[in-house]
Amino acid sequence: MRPDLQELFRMEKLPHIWCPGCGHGIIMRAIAEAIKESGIDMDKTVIVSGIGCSSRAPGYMNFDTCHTIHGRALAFATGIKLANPELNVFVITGDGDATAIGGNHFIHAARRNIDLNVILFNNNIYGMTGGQYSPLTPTGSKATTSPYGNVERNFDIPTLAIAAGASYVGRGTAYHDKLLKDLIIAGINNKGFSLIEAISMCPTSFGRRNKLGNAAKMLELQKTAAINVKAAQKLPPEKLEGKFLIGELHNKPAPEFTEEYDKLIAKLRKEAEQ
Amino acid sequence: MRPDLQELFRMEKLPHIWCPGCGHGIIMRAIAEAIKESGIDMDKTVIVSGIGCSSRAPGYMNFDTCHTIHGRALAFATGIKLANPELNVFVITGDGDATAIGGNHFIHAARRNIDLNVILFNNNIYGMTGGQYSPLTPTGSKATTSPYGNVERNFDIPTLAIAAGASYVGRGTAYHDKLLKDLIIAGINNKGFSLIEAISMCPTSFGRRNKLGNAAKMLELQKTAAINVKAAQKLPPEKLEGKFLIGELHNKPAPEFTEEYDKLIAKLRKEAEQ
Amino acid sequence: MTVNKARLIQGNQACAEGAIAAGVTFFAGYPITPSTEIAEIMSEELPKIGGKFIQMEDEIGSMACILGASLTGKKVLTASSGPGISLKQEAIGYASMAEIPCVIVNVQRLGPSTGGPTSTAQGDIMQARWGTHGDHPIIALCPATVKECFDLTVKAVNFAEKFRTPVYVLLDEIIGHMREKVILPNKEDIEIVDRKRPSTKPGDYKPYRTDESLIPEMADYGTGYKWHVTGLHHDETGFPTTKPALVEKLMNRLMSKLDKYKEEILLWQEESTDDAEVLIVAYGSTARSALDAVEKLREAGIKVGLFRPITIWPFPEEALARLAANVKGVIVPEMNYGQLYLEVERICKDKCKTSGLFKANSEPITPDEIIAKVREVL
Amino acid sequence: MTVNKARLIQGNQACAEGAIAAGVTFFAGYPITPSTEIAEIMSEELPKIGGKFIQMEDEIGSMACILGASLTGKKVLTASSGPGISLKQEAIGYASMAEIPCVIVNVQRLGPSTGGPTSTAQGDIMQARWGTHGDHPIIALCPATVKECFDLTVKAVNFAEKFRTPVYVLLDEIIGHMREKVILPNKEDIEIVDRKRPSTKPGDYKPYRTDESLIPEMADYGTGYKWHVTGLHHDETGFPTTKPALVEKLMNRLMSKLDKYKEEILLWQEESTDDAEVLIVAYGSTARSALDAVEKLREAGIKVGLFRPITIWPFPEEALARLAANVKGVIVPEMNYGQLYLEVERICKDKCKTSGLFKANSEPITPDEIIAKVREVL
Amino acid sequence: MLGELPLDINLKHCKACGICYAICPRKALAGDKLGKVYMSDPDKCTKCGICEAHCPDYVIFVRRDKK
Amino acid sequence: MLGELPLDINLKHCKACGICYAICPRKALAGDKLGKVYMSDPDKCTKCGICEAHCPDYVIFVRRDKK
Amino acid sequence: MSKRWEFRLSGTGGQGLITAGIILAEAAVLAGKEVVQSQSYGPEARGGASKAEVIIDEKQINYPKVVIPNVLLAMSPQPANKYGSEIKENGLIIIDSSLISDFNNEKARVVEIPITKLAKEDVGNILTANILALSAVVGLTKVVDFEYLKEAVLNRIPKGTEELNIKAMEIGWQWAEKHVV
Amino acid sequence: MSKRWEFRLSGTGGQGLITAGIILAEAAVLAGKEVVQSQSYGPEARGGASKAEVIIDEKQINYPKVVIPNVLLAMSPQPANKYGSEIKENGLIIIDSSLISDFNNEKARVVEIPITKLAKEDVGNILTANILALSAVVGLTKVVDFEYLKEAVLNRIPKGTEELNIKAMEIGWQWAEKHVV
Ligand SMILES: Cc1ncc(C[n+]2csc(CCOP(=O)(O)OP(=O)(O)O)c2C)c(N)n1
Ligand SMILES: Cc1ncc(C[n+]2csc(CCOP(=O)(O)OP(=O)(O)O)c2C)c(N)n1
Ligand code: SF4
Ligand code: SF4
Ligand code: SF4
Ligand code: SF4
Ligand code: SF4
Ligand code: SF4
Ligand SMILES: [Mg+2]
Ligand SMILES: [Mg+2]
Repeated sequence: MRPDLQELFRMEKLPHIWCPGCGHGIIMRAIAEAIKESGIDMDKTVIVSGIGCSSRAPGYMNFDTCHTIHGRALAFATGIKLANPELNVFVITGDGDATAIGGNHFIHAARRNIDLNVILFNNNIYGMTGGQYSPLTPTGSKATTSPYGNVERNFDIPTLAIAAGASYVGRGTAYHDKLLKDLIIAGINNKGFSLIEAISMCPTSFGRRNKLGNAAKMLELQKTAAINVKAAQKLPPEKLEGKFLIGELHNKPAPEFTEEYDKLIAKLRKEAEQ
Repeated sequence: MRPDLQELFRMEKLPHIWCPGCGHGIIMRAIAEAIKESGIDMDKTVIVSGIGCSSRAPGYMNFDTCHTIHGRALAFATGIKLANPELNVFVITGDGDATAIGGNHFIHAARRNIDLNVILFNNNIYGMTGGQYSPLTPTGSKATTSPYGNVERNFDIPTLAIAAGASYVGRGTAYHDKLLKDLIIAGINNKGFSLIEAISMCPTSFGRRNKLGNAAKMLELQKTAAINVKAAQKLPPEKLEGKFLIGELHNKPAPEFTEEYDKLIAKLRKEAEQ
Repeated sequence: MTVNKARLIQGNQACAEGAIAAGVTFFAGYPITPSTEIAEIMSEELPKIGGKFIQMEDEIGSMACILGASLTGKKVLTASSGPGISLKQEAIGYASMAEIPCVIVNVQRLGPSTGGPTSTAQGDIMQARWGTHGDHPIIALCPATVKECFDLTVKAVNFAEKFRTPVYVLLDEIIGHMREKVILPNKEDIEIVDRKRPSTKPGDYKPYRTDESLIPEMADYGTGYKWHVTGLHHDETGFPTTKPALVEKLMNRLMSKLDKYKEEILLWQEESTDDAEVLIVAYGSTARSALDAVEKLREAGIKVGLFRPITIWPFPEEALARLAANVKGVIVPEMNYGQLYLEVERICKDKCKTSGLFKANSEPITPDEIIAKVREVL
Repeated sequence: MTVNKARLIQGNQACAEGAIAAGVTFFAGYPITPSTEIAEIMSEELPKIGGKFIQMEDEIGSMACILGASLTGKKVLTASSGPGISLKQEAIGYASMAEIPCVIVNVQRLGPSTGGPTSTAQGDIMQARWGTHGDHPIIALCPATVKECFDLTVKAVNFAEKFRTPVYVLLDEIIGHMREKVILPNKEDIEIVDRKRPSTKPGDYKPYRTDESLIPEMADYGTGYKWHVTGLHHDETGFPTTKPALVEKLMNRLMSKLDKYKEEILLWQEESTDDAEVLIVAYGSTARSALDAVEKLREAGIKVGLFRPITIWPFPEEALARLAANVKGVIVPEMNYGQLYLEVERICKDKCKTSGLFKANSEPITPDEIIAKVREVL
Repeated sequence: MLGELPLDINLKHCKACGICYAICPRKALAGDKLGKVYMSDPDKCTKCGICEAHCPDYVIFVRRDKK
Repeated sequence: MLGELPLDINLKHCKACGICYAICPRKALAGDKLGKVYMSDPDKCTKCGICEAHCPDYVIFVRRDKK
Repeated sequence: MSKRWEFRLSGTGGQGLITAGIILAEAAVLAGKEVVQSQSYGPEARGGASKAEVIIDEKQINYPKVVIPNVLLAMSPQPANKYGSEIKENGLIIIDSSLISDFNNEKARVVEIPITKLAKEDVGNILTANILALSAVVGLTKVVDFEYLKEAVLNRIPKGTEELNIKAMEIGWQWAEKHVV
Repeated sequence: MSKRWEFRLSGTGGQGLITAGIILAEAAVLAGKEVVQSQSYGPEARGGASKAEVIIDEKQINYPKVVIPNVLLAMSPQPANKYGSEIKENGLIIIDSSLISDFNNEKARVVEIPITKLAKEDVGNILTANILALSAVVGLTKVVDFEYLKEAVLNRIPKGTEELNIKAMEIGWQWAEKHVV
């Protein structure tokens, strides 16, 4: 590993438990790079996760880290940030953790526009439990609980986040690691709820069952199916079929929850003094 | 009460427990009218609710009714509808019940586009527990838990429902009772998840504390602040300030969950026969 | 009568097959180790027979979902493990209160909290009884073999339907995940119980009126009975009441309805208890170690017996008390820090010495450990 | 020393004031009758002192939120009632496992399920002990007066901080909603306990290493210690392990750490027990009826005493056993179907007769009912 | 001659909220000293039904059959 | 002359996923019989860093300091 | 043995009886007595009947609920009927005779005061009815000194309404004096 | 007393040892014996070491876990080291000598078979290594007849691979015969 990144990791914990070719490792690295590059104080940075393969990431990262319970990372993070708004709070979560069991905290954290940097590792599956479909598993895909193909529809999570109130939303992939890093940095700089959907891959539980080839093939797929929003704007709709957008999808500053709360405290203080 | 509506009510349970001037009674009546007018089979109609003042409605309505636990009405309703797709399933819920504790089931039922008719009684407050702010309480409003004015931002619930996957979304008010009824009928006719936000009023716990006057005044407010989407399209943005939209906000048919599931069953049956 | 072939199947699979054999056609769940196989099998099998599988957004939704389905007349199942079971507690209480038949399989893993997802344990025994707020009826069954996973899931469904109560099947990870040779019964040989449907016409139907059976008749939603279900205290008509006398009437019935059927509900196994001087009380996979210990100790001439509660809740108190009166001591080996032990102590304390052998570190209690404990106590 | 003025305040208000007096600066909650006043007061008071109040989207989020806040070094509180407490169970188990200080007020209403939102009850006693899956440490305190609501909330915060465990304050609706004359202590007279902060530098810090105190030192997030918290079994460093020996080491410490401080944690009141022939064991508002009964019976020359556990969990077993050895019978009046009674029976069964007086219909147990029961038993 | 009134009023259920007489476009309704509805001016009533639709307690029914 | 290689490879951590040698635009990498990475053609390497960025296990580090 | 006073103040939601109960309890606190106050919640609290209970004693109050009241105040017909029978032998019932007619009770002494009418007409504000009634209750029972009641009232009421409320108290007190036996 | 056979089949994730364990257990079922099979889950199950255990007996099996195996199959170095010491006195250890070198054990008899190499070179498909190994295990122990093993294998494997697997079985069996003492 690049020497200057090593202080961001708990090097002695590596190699991580993830399977060969799991996209999560690539994304975790992008997060570390973004934190490094953003220049925020590492001693004042907290990383929170739920439960899942992705949610194991904080254990490898050299910060105050909290591996909570399934789906509740954002609620823990809300407590941390509100209790001490000085802290930079990151949330690492999976598609299951964030959008299935954790869906409610997701929309509410977005609504409050609380200053959290959420990186959602989307591998379209519950990896940790061996490959059940998630709310982000595409319709028709196979999973251990959709042996005949998934009959449910899937969320588009940026759309949902924007509708719920997130002020910054972007999407990167494990393949587009530089873009991913830049989006995370932009999220850090956004004072408010930032969601970065990071398209990952789970060769073990999603790729194999859906005949998508090995890890390298899945990465290749990200390359070919993704299209940058800016490029997409110039293309006719038919060229976008089967593609998904990456890049900055939404950037609309809005009042941030902990700042608003601090304003209230200041106001009451002032009133009390008078 | 109009004689022809009486069979839709459990007349002996009236008057209901709601406060004088509570908007919920007006909305419940609109639902009854819509059911009546739609001509659906009353014996095959189920009304499910969570907990809250609004969620008491099913107890007054002459159907198979289920007053469940707080926030879970949609999950119960999902079970009812999936287990027996023949049934017409209505969900009556409050802004707290549907969008606070029940927010996750809300977005997931919308995502699945399961054929439920959801009428969300939005009085911008937790009425039942005496007036705490809800996710639909406007920023700045007073509630017993926001004595200095609500510092949180509120959802726009139709936007959220659309983003989550609802195929039909409309908004009416207690004042615009005919529109409300028509929207509910349109929702019934939509094969999929239909959300009708019904703006109600809680003079007891919201109106009084926010100095909005009595029930009649609050109803008047709905009249003046609402603007029909169709009319709004013709108006310049500055004319829309401080207004909210009513009418049909979204109508985009999509595959319905229980139908898709039944197709799977049919396919497996066919395969087994071969 | 045809005899089924011997098969090698997993405990979790036997649960799933038992449920289907008992008539379950609706499953809602959310994956969690070590219970996930049950959901996976249901997702594959149910649509084949026209049944429904749904993976809900979480365990709360799963529990609520099966209750909704049960109201339409379907037999329903969910399965989970510790963290998920904790989340289901509010809805389980609703099922107790509204008397909605349902079966919950808990494949126990080592807690507390996330704990050890693939480690075996018997740490949710007391939670099964007391997890939800307020007093409520509950049944919990505890298989010790793969075959029993099948049989007791069938029984659980039958109990749920007959007594209109939630029923737990409490596996431990060992039982859930191990494969064992089993010969499953023929369809014709499986007793199937259906809930009592209304004997009156819709107009006369009072959904919570009961005769001396104490179990009200239940109409399927959509059949014209138009009844009301609530988790509030309610009278015979199903509508809310706060009148103390009516609340008391409801609660007394709920809290005594299972008593009436004790003989049917309380299941247990006794091995070598006749002349036993020491009694081992064990259940689930631990009972297998205990049985091994009993056999070995008997070979060594030591008079020890096994009492295996199969129904854990309600606990077969009288049966144990009867045996306890004739032994010097009772030993309770459990993969927890002493849960059922409290119940055993309560029952036996005035009759004999009681002691526990507790281990909750992800490893099973071995026969040798039990043997050593027996020798220590003797 | 100034003496505070007598005031008329509600039990719920006393809880809120006690929390603030103990140093709580963070509250997350979700409204539910009959606990809501606590949230309402916190929403008004906390921002005035620079503290934070947040109304979360549900009870699960509320519980998770206070745990997050506690990790930053704040003293934290949440409050709820039955249905909400059931929902919090998974996160409470996490707090036990990760040893995150927090206080949960449960203003008990009549269950099960939605039950009777404004009816009084003591039906969540066993849930407080067993609600979450797996074995775990817990403390539960049970006030009987408005003044005690204040005092015991202070104690609860102190216990949580000192022992790094979730602590319940279990009110019943009567205690929570009634107003009573109280004289609250002065700030200077209130003992305040803070959690042990690290005595080592960040590099040497092992977050779950303990000395003989059994309580690990806890660093505030954001102070450079960079430690890891998990609900999985973990070793001294805080990182996950599945090694049986390490799992056992962790669990043994967790399950015994409160034992070490029994003398400090176990609180109870004895009234007229010296020469008592019958002992009433009662807690919460029921203990007030019991006290009244004792006074009246004593006037009538009947030798009856009261044992009031203030700490319900862990239960003051030895203190009760000592008393039980000298009486003819123990009577347990509770507003439930016999919950703490099971514990009392377990403790006393070999010492004296035990019997219960159970009532859970929304009305309190009256002194006369207790008197009648005593006469029946005598 | 109650039978002749354009509205049927189930006064027992009236909670005196005041909506109907505030909303009646013709001012045909009014509140009594307890705030409960009464027809202050039956002749003005056009049977528009607005009061009926907006009474939260289903107190009012416009007799559409006969005058 | 390992020290001279353009890449630093921590083979102990390599899980043989095959990403790096599939993604290398210059085909400078390859997999051994167990699938673990090795530099099959060090001279082709342009030090673009693509392999480094996409190795999920942080096995590879491009020595940017020296040639 | 010290006397245990049990008061039940009943009426309709909105008549301010909960406030009256709290004020009575606070007056007792000011007077140095032991006191417990409670009230009805639930469906009753919304719209329908409303009830506040106050127990006052010289010594510690154990059982915190009213067993059977010595004093019942009934400010509307429904609670008058509901609670009228629950009264101590020789207890006291005060009814608002402007709203309740035909009230009889055999066990207790019944004092009729046209509370609402007095508040409306003599005080000039119907909202003071609760204070007027409370003053009458205290005047008839002398459970606390008038001064304590006055202080308690002034502590609770909105600023600017002092005069009105004092007037209400005085009228209530005078009516009570008329009936003191 | 009937003999209780305890097998531990160990290797690396992906080598198909869980399947081998299930097949062995199913062969025992076909042979009319009692059998319990279990396997490791958890972090071990992902990528790292993998382990299947089978207990076969003539009579009812109570304790369902391997206490100390009579037979250990080790198909990669890590589990060979990890489990090598846990073996019955005079037990049997079969190691894949194409992947493991320098393996010694004092308590048990060690049989070295170049399993992976044989599968790759002689059978022509490395994926048959587990079946080849299993066949050797059965050949060495004779815990069930070869016919039952064959039937069990054919029941489990994907269609079209019958021939390959039969070949693997035969090679495994032959190697075992060589070592039968
Ligand atoms: C309450 C609860 N329910 C279920 C689980 C089981 N569980 C653990 S991780 C997980 C899904 C993880 O999926 P995702 O968040 O997408 O992460 P991934 O493993 O795919 O990275 C589930 C269902 C749990 N631990 N707790
Ligand atoms: C699990 C749980 N949490 C909290 C409550 C308390 N509670 C009952 S209704 C309600 C809010 C209702 O608000 P809303 O859904 O908007 O309905 P409204 O009363 O305003 O019509 C709350 C918080 C509960 N009953 N159960
Ligand atoms: S199961 Fe999937 S998500 Fe989990 S570590 Fe393996 S590849 Fe990654
Ligand atoms: S509290 Fe509000 S919502 Fe509830 S019944 Fe009264 S007015 Fe309606
Ligand atoms: S029907 Fe129309 S006009 Fe007549 S009273 Fe009602 S609102 Fe007024
Ligand atoms: S709207 Fe209905 S309840 Fe309100 S005053 Fe009119 S009739 Fe009465
Ligand atoms: S640095 Fe670039 S060229 Fe060199 S090996 Fe890596 S990917 Fe290939
Ligand atoms: S990408 Fe990394 S882990 Fe994968 S083969 Fe290359 S070096 Fe090994
Ligand atoms: Mg995932
Ligand atoms: Mg509301």
